[in-house]
Amino acid sequence: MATDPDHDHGHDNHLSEMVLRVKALETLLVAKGLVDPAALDAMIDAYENKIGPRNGARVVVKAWTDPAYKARLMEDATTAIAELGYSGAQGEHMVVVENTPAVHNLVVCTLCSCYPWPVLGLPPVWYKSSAYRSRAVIDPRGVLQDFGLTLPDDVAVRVWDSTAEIRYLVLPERPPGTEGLSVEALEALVTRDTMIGTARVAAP
Amino acid sequence: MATDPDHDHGHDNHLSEMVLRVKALETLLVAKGLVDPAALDAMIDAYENKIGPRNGARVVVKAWTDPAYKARLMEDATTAIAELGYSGAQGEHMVVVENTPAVHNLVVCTLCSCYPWPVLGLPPVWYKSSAYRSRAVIDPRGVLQDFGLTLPDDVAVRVWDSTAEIRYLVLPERPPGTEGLSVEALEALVTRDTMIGTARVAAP
Amino acid sequence: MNGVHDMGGMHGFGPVEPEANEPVFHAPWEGRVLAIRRALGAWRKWNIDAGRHSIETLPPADYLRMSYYEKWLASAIKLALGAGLITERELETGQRDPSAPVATPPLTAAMVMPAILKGSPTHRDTAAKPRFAAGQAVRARDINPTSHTRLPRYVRGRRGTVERDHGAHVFPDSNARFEGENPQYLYTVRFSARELWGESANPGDSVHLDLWEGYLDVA
Amino acid sequence: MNGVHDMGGMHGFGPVEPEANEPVFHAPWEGRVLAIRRALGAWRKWNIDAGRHSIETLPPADYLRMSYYEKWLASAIKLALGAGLITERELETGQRDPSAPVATPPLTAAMVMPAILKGSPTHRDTAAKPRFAAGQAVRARDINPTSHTRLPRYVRGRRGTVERDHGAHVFPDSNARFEGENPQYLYTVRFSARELWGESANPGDSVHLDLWEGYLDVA
Repeated sequence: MATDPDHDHGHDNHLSEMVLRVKALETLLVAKGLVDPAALDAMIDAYENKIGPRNGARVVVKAWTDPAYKARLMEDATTAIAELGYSGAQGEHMVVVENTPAVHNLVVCTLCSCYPWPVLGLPPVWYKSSAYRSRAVIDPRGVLQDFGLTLPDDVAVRVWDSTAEIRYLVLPERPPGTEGLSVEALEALVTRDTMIGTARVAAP
Repeated sequence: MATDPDHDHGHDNHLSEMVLRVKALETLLVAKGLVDPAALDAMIDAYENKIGPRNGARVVVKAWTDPAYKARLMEDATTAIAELGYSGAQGEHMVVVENTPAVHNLVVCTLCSCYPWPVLGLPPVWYKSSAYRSRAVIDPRGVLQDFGLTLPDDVAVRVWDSTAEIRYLVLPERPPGTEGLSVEALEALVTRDTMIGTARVAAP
Repeated sequence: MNGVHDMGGMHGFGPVEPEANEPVFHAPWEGRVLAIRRALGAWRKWNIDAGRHSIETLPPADYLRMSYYEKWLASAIKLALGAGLITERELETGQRDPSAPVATPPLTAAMVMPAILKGSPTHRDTAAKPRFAAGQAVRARDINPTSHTRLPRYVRGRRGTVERDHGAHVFPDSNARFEGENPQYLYTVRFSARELWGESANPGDSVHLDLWEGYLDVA
Repeated sequence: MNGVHDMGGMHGFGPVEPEANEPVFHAPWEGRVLAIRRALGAWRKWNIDAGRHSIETLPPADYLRMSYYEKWLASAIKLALGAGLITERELETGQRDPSAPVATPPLTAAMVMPAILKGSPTHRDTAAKPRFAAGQAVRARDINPTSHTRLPRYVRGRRGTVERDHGAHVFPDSNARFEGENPQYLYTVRFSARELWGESANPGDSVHLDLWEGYLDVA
């Protein structure tokens, strides 16, 4: 009874209402010639099908497997990532931060939900949640435990709060026992969360 | 459309729901012998009819008209206020702060809504509002302007944030031209807001 | 805890809106909630600090949305459930569990005014000597407890001056957790508005808080 | 502004709850909202900083209650109304004001991927010299602007070390108010967790923020 008792049984109504409100707005904007519905379709297609964490995984695996690329990536991530065809909106200025046995990096945006879209796509709900945004800077180790990751005290945690237009990608550690794997097999190991810093890459 | 569109037309339903929820809880608590409904009536009667800002006004006017009382009040407000019969819950430890031509005092509780109940009764909605609690400490002069009171820069504003169990009563300035007034007429000038610090006592 | 209740210094809540001729209660249920919560308090199953903490730990969006007495209702229910005065099942059904004994209310109508006039003073005698004295420069500590505290975020790390020693008072941080009253000296500390808010504040203005000794360091 | 959006360091929001196999959108309307807000942005009536500020200035209880895309919808409407792209009357009726001309959308389907890949870089060339250099100790300023800022409260007044100079970037505080890009040097500044949160923080941990020159003083 502490929370609004209407919340649960009102949820479906609320969702149908959002559908109606968005539809009404889109209809108005199209009637006024302000937006092109085909452009909306193309935008949705881009983020549903073209831009997502597989892009970031390619960057990571190339850095793991190509020392010259890794050097370029650490020196100027924006340019090195663009070599692979990823660039633009919400990734105009990229920085890659590297995990090592002594350092673990974690990316957050406390003020809104800034996130490196060209390499990771749109952020997951938890990344945009008040819980993550509030706690990542004051209790990063507690947040990592919510993901099942307990770090020893002597591993330094570096939290990157994306307060400007610099976007951060974590370069996770390559796990042992992956020497013989193909690029494709390596890329499959690199999940979205390993590039935000809420997970480590698991050995295959 | 920025706020919940259900809010307005749901308001009456929401109120009737609160009536039902409170009634249901009271019924349960009475059935369990946890509360005595007559005690609830007496509590409500106390704060509706016995304890309110007329108490504080008596303190203020006595301080204006009786220098010895004022001295006791400024030295030990809890005891001096108890002389008039006001004491107890949410006023166990009282401090009086005096407005002068050079100093204006303003009382707030940023963490909840602490307020000197024995002398002022229950706090008004605005005192408990997020707007007041948030702004009184960072922008007291702006808050005073919301009440129509503009203070010159050379009047120092002292804000009292009631973070412990000390409760604050503002002793407002006695306005000029009130020398011949009766105690009753003086008390009528002393509004609740003048004892919180969001108003000055107006001349009659 | 650094909760949404700790709102000193926040922007965005709009103007303060005084209401002309405001009634004590805007609806009878508000008075019932006030009275119920205080009458339940007479069972002494919790203290004022635990009561405040029960409100602070409401979901933040609810905290901001609910009215004062809605929060009191939610808190009364949380506290009564937590203390075992009522059960979830009783709350759902509205019916007393027939296997539970019927109690006798500790607060009767005749006791209400005496109880109000007596209150619950928090001053405690102590043999300890105060660490600070009026006029002394202090700095509010940089602590971020996850449980109840009465040290607002906006003064942490800030330098102020002790104005007054109130003697020892019940320490809310431990009392809220039912870990004892742990009385500590309580001081009124003056912070200049510029120390708190920077150069744009009026140089003569100040904010005064009552802070326990454990919240303070020598500046 | 010291808004509820500035939530770094707050408690009370519960655990982080990852979702297995999370879809890009949880319902088709979310994708429409994303696309609508960005397609309206192609009119260049506002900039990213004004867009963020339109979300920050939602009523705080709504901000905490609404989902991300609900906030985006509310913000798209606020921005479109504020820029005069649509009127309150049109929004209420859902009908185009017949006296208004029908426009031509600036963003077509063919332009979407090129626009995404191009983005909107905020780096600007400047003849100015940077005030700070890597390795230098700085202190975040004690400012409390009531309008948009990207200096979170939790670092204000705190001492850090410049790690990296990113050159000059558009300054959000002025850009959000449509008062010009006013490019300033942007630096990554490292703050030790203990400097921010006190002695209970892990001594090796740190928080790194990208802060404009105007947010910083020499320590």
